[in-house]
Amino acid sequence: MNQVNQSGWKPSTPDAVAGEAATTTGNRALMLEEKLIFEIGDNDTTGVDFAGSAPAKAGALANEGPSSPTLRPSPEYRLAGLERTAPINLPGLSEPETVRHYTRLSRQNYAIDLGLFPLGSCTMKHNPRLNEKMARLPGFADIHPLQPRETVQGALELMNELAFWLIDLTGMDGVAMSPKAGAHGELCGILCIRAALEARGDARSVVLVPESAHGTNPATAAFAGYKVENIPATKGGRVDLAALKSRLGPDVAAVMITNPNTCGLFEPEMKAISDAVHAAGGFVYCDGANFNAIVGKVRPGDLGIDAMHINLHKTFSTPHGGGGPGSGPVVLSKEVGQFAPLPYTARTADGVVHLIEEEQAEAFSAEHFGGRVQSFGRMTAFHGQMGMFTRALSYILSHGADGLKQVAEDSVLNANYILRSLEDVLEAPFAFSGPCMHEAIFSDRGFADGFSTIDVAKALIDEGFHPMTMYFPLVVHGAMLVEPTETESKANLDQFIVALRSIAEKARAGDESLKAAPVFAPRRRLDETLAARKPVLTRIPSPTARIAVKEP
Amino acid sequence: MNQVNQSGWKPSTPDAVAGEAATTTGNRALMLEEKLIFEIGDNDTTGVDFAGSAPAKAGALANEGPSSPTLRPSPEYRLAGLERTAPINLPGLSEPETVRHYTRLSRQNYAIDLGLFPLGSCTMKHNPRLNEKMARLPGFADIHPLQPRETVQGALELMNELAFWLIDLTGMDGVAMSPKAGAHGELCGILCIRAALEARGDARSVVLVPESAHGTNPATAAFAGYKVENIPATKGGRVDLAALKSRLGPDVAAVMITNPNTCGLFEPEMKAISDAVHAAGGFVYCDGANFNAIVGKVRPGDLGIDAMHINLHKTFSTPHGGGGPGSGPVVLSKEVGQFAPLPYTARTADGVVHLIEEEQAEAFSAEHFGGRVQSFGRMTAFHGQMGMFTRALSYILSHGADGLKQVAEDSVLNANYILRSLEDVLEAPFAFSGPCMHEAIFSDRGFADGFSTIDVAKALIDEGFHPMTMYFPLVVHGAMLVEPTETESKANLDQFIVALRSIAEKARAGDESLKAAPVFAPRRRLDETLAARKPVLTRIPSPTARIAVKEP
Amino acid sequence: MRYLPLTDADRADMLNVIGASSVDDLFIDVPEEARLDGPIHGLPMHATEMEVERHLGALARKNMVAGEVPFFLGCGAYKHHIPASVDHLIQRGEFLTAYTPYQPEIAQGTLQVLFEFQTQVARLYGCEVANASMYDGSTACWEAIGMARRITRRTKAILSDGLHPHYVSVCRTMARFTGDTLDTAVPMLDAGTDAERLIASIDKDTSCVVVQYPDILGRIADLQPIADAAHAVGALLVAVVTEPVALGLIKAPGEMGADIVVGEGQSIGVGLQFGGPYVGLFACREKHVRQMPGRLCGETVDAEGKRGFVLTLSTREQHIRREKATSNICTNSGLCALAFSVHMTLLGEKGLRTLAEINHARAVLVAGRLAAIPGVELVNDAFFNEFTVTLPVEARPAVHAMVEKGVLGGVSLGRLYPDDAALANGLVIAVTETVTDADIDALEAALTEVVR
Amino acid sequence: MRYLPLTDADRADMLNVIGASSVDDLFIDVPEEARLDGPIHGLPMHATEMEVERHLGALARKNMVAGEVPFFLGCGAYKHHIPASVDHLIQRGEFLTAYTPYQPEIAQGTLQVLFEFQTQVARLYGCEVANASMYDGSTACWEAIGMARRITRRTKAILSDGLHPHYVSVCRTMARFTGDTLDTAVPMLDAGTDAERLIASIDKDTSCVVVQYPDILGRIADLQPIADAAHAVGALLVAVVTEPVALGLIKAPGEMGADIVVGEGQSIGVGLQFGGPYVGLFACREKHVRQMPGRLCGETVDAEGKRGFVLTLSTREQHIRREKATSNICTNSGLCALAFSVHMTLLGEKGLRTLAEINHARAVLVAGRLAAIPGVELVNDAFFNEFTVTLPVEARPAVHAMVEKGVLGGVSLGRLYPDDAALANGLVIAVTETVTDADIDALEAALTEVVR
Ligand SMILES: Cc1ncc(COP(=O)(O)O)c(C=O)c1O
Ligand SMILES: Cc1ncc(COP(=O)(O)O)c(C=O)c1O
Repeated sequence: MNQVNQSGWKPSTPDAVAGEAATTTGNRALMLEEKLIFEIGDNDTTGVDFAGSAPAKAGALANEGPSSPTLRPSPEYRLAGLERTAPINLPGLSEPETVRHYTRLSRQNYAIDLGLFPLGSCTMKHNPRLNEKMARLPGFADIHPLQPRETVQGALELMNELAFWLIDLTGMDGVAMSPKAGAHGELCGILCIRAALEARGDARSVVLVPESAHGTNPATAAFAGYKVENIPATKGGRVDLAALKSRLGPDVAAVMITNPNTCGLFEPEMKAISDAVHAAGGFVYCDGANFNAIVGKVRPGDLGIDAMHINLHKTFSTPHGGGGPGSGPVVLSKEVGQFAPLPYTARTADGVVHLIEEEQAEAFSAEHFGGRVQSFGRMTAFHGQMGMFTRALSYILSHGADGLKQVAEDSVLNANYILRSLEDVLEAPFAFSGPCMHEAIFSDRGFADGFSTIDVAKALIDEGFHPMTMYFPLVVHGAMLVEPTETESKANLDQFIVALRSIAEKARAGDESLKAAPVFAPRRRLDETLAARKPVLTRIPSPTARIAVKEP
Repeated sequence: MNQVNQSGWKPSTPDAVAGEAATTTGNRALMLEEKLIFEIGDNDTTGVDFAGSAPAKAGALANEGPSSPTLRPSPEYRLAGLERTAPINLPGLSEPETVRHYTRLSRQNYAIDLGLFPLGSCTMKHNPRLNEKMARLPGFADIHPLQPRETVQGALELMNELAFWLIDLTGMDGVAMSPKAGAHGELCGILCIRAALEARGDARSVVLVPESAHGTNPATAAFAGYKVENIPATKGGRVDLAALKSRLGPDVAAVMITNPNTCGLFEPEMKAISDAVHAAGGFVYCDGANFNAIVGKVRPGDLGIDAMHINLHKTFSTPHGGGGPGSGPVVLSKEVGQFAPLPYTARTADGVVHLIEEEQAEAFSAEHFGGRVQSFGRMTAFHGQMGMFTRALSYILSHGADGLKQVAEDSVLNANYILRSLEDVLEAPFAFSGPCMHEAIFSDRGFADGFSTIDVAKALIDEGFHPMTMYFPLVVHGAMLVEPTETESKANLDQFIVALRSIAEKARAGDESLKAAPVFAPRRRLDETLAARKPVLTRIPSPTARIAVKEP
Repeated sequence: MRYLPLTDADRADMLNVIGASSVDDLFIDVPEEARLDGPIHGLPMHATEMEVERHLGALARKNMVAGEVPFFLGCGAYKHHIPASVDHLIQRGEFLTAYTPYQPEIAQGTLQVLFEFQTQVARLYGCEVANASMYDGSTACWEAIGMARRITRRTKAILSDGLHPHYVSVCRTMARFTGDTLDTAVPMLDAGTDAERLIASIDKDTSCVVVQYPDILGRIADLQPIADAAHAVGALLVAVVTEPVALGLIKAPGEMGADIVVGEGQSIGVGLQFGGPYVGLFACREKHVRQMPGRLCGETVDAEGKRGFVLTLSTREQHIRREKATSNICTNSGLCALAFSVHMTLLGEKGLRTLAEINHARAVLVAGRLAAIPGVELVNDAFFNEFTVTLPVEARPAVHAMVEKGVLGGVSLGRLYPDDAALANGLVIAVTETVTDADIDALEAALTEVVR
Repeated sequence: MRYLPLTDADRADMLNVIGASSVDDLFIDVPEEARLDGPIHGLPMHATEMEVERHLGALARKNMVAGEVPFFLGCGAYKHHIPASVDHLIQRGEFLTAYTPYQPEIAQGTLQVLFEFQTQVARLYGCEVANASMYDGSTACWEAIGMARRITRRTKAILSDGLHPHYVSVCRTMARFTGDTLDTAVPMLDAGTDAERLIASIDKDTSCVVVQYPDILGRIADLQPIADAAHAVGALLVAVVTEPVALGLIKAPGEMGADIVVGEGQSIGVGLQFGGPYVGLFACREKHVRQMPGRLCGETVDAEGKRGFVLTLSTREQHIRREKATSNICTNSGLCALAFSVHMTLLGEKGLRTLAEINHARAVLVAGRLAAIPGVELVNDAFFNEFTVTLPVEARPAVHAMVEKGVLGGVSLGRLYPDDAALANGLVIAVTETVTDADIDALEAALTEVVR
């Protein structure tokens, strides 16, 4: 996560790096340039063969697929005259070129597999390869969401089992499995709350959100039709309970709290907050993006929370994949859970957990919620992110009761180690108030004039590290949010600390070399202003460059 | 393939590349340094969990593995007092560190997946990922070589099928499947020949090998107990038939010919050579490493060859894997085939192909060879490189009758395109005598004083290409053997030609910048002399550096 | 534990640096009474790879695998052959374990892929611009309605009866809270689409008309008349495509006047996966781009003037605009977008067209074979690779009966519309290039028997 | 064809540049009469991925998969669990599709791995140096005998009767041509090894004694007495290890005086694969390194003084020394060596020791269970994870009978020594960490029944 360039940095062409002999290809040994597919492919090339596209066969393989092309009707047949005639302009590449194109491109990326990726709030931890293997078992990867239930019992069992552990780990009543990511889970939770309020005829209009909240919180509340108001924070970086209490009232539908919060701090008064909100007739939504810091240490259900999403791609390490997919199951209290979307999973009085779809909804609602079906409907076409469920369950079972707790402890230990190792060179606004949770926050105060967080971030790139989250949360000036995660060794942390310390010292001293960073990356700093001013979002078929570019 | 540094280049510490800000980590953004496992791991760390190593379980997974540790006897039990007591000093890493260690190391490699890899004689072509997938089917990957035959019928069928096509494509009588690589195949072929000679009581002592031959040819002949003598070449880069004929005699057991030869030329008089050798009572071994140039265009069996190995890792594209594994089945004439090692596959009179192991050998020998079992024995413990057979068959079936022939044609076309596009700037010693086959050969004649092939090679590295084969074959001065293969696009060839042309011009002009190359690679030129003078082949447990190194 | 690198000695050293006596000191903000002691209750201790594999393997084996039986299911998720190189490439650690490309200097790989993906989607859909992906087709569909509301400042959306009922359900969920009005209907087992009803319903309050193409019954019809009618009153046409392979053979919605085209990309590169993760595609006119939800990648230059790519127009997004964002979406479907893009690059126009032709030809063949079964009637006149038949019996039990014979023989309309008895005998059958002649024989035999 | 990037237009352009009128002009050196016309005879035309998958998939399904049944085979190839990350890492294109690291500046990845591999092998074997791999254990065994000949300039090798009969066969093949004399024997079903025979046979013509440890029957015995006897007359001790996991629990041959230690590395990281590719391990004393076969990677510095690695001492090798090389080996087992090294790094000393302990404990357990079956007797006193039992019936048919019950119950000595009736009732059983309690029950039940 990241904010737009707030430092006002503008690109300028620096002196060509001396000593760098230019190459004719633009390549620099293993740092390889790669053109667009539109520049190397064409409409007549394909990297896929089709049966029948070969000349008549001299012999044929056994177990053959589609029969010969003579069975093909003329293309007009049964197409209502809608045949596509004009070229689509989708360039193809042979398989060798395709493999090379994407392999070369991949090498222009940083990734967890390469090194420390301390992006605060994002939880970039090791993605076990066992989980990838499990998700690819044909019994999970190659089943259709509309197959008859009797043919997918194993898949439903898997969802049930994951749901069981999510409920167990959070101490809640049930879980809506279908949300596709954290933000979708937020929406799910807020809609459950809204439905619960509406069911009691209580039309409230405001959702309170701390200033430090992730952007998805206010966006979600607005998406669900609520007005958003800010809750102020204390000097110590926590929700100001007194201020919150004074704002509560009959118009407040819900309060959205992130806990641990986006400053990496646990909200010690969470239970008091919940009690106050409940007393005022509202509900408490918890943004569970940082659940990884407390899994096995405390159960949100014990703190009075009504709804909380869990980013399986954070706490349970399903890979981020360069932007997704994620998965955002929402654990719910019984009160709001009865309105949850289907499929929904809940634990009945006998302790058994059930996966409820449309067909079981009636019976289940009658028994468990003592009423008719009140689900507010579907949030997505099918069951949710099955591929992520498999990975998350594999992760949970692999870690187990001892390992998951250790995850929380080690992630917190690593963050505090970084906090205490750097607070003398980087201002740590909340360090005075005690330990942090899984991430350490610093500000750019104390840097020389004209130097800001972005300069530190870009210099880290040259050192072989991914930068921390920049300029978020908004409550800290030039925030640098560092989340090392539990899958980093002490040696990695130590190397990171040395590098960051040296950069911080340069930023304090106003060392101009920081402004040029990164110098070793595939690209120097990019002009984001130009990109936004004259957006070029697709390649136009005949390349009439709208901005002057030097072809790589 | 490569020769030792023949240019006499010595390392010297050049001026630090100006403008390169040093980083504290030694990393250069995505070009990451990586320590040895002995520097980052320790004896007490492991990245593998074991059942029973966890504290007593609160619950347990279904389908569990080994039972609890209490079943373990004391370690002395049934070990004859041989317990290992002293530390082994095998450092372990956690899984996250392991994945990162090898991922980072991998990025210091060039590979086909990254770009053109024109290593002559080595045939670095695209490795289809389908073949990887097929080799990993549990039915092939997870079966034991000593399983009862009734449980591995599919595996035996696969070997049979591959053998069928190898026989078909070469026009030979049978094929020994077990050799593990090309050189092992050579040995197999020469042993068959020797056994055939011995069987007729004809003890011959000499094997003739062209000067241009690959090093494995003379090494194999010597390994099999023969004296090696050179055959001279003509100006046109072919075997000198007259000279060969004059050397033939009762002491010559075999002639080893590479065809297409290592200068990338077809031996047009192959049949005449075979006839002459046979007339003199000897046998013809063909080094089939370059079969990829002629597959589907001509059958070695039609040229009088008695034995030829096929490098499945060249012609049939099983991946080279940084040095292996390969696979070197040997196709054989009936005359020498009867002595082949087991398992052996041959086509009987009715056209059916049979895989023969020890148990079928007797019946088969009687029927097919009209005699008793004459196999000279095993060449390896089991059936050969099953994993490579699967890939090679997948490759052959994918290409089919039309595709395989196109492979030969395109590989020859690509090589000739390079030959003709560069012969004006690089001396091409045999270009006058007509087209080449799948590889183009150049020499370093015409370079400025003190410049040689190695300088061109190292400059290509900076351009993002792998160098060609250097200083091989020995018959060409400063040989540069360029094999583009058929899986390169014209655009790639064109870019390579531009880069190589510009480097060649610099070499002719004596441009000193070539001597510094590569400057962008993970390492500058390495000191091979030092490595050989004071070999450090393993990490000594307590690192007492024997040569001064700057730790990365 | 294999995934945790810290040793006990490390932990002690680090606590020492921090100045804490135990790790519990770091959790002092967690109220004493809520803190959990000891290992997590209920969960087993950490498990070996083998144990996890055995456990999950046993669950996986309980499912009937699409690739192992005659398989004819569609309705929003399709079984196509995915080349082996696709999975190889998306497993490259540099793609798999990267984050959203917020640091463009070391994320050009992901960014260039997104730029190429956006272009591929835009061209496939016949639109000017596309975004970097949504969660899936159903959520993209709702986002399109929201976008139309923002553009037109109207709140009535007219949904075709051919729109996937699960998509309708997602829209209904949201509309209930946003105040949008949805005009919906249930399809009839007719060859014709509901274009006339749609056109008749359009009025000056209409923000958009939403039409699926091919629709839930596999029907295809020209969208231009609907587009014209919508445009005449300033409303937009939203087209929804659940089977992108179709657009290799039939006209793109963008070519027929659609203003926003959204859909499911699963068919290309992604695989069935019991419904997710999939990848939502979203394209529109350039003039509307600032109302678009989701991430956008754009071209720019670096400080040396070299071409490069960045995420752009982020002032539409939650992390900048917060409650004023066009959507709350953050994490999207990056890796599935990559898979889509790799597969599409392998196909290219030529491959896509051939693939689409084969799909259509196979479907026509199967439709003919099934329609010849006594009592079975073909509903569609025109279709791509999916069509509807009516059976002389209820389709839902028929599908179960076919399962008994080892055939996954289609999706019953009873499953999709449990409350609409008029549709109970309808069966939707999808036929792709993965269907063999033997599969067709098996389906024909099974269906013949169960309708007898 | 999906793997061939040239288009017809490219081909025409290129022929033009070359000055040839057709591609056949480039094949003029191939004699007219031998040239083939048209597509290759017999072979089908090119096939789609789906077709190839179906064809090979059908063959694969005809095999009984080790991981799917109770499995107890060993004798030179062992089923161990391989962590998922191993296969992920060896599939990195930069490892998989690289060549032998002849250009060290852009092959440091492979080179550093080889350096680490050599060190791991040397330490595991208790030796000073190791090479960068051989084809497999059996060929490494022969190469060790050849190396001993070169060092001692003697030609008589004494092979223990406990050496794998297939390894003996490979040595016999080569010895027939090189003039080496092999003193061999067939094992007896005794708890003791043939150490005494070996020591008695050593004389001043002896180049080496070759002993397998654990041996083909799973027996283990101290090698020091044999080493001492060999060294006394200037002969070498060659030790062969087919199950490297054993060395996590029992002494390394190098610790007991072995001069050359070779073996099979398959157990660690490689998998069964019906016998190949595997990876030969080869280690020895530093003073003999110049007589070693195969590639060696060594440490050096680059022009800037940074540490780096190169292939070194190549003057031993065929590409430099040609007929005077120590071996003809060129391509070796690089990727398998990588797999071995990755798996070994994951294990580390702690993991290897634990793994070995579990293997041994399981084997002891199974040995006890089987020995309790009436008529079944345990041959071994001591063993690691593999032992021999004698049955009251011939073992070969017993193994087939167990297959009928779905159990792969061991390797019969009748299979390995078809000509030696005295061994016919012997059955060798390997037990690894992959064997479950249910597997053991199944084996016990099956064996009980077939010997009844
Ligand atoms: C605190 C917080 N809340 C919510 C989200 C949104 O989650 P997602 O990206 O899965 O939609 C994030 C993720 O970036 C986050 O860090
Ligand atoms: C001409 C030639 N012959 C033989 C060989 C040896 O083959 P292999 O490396 O498979 O043992 C090679 C491979 O380098 C070669 O190029």
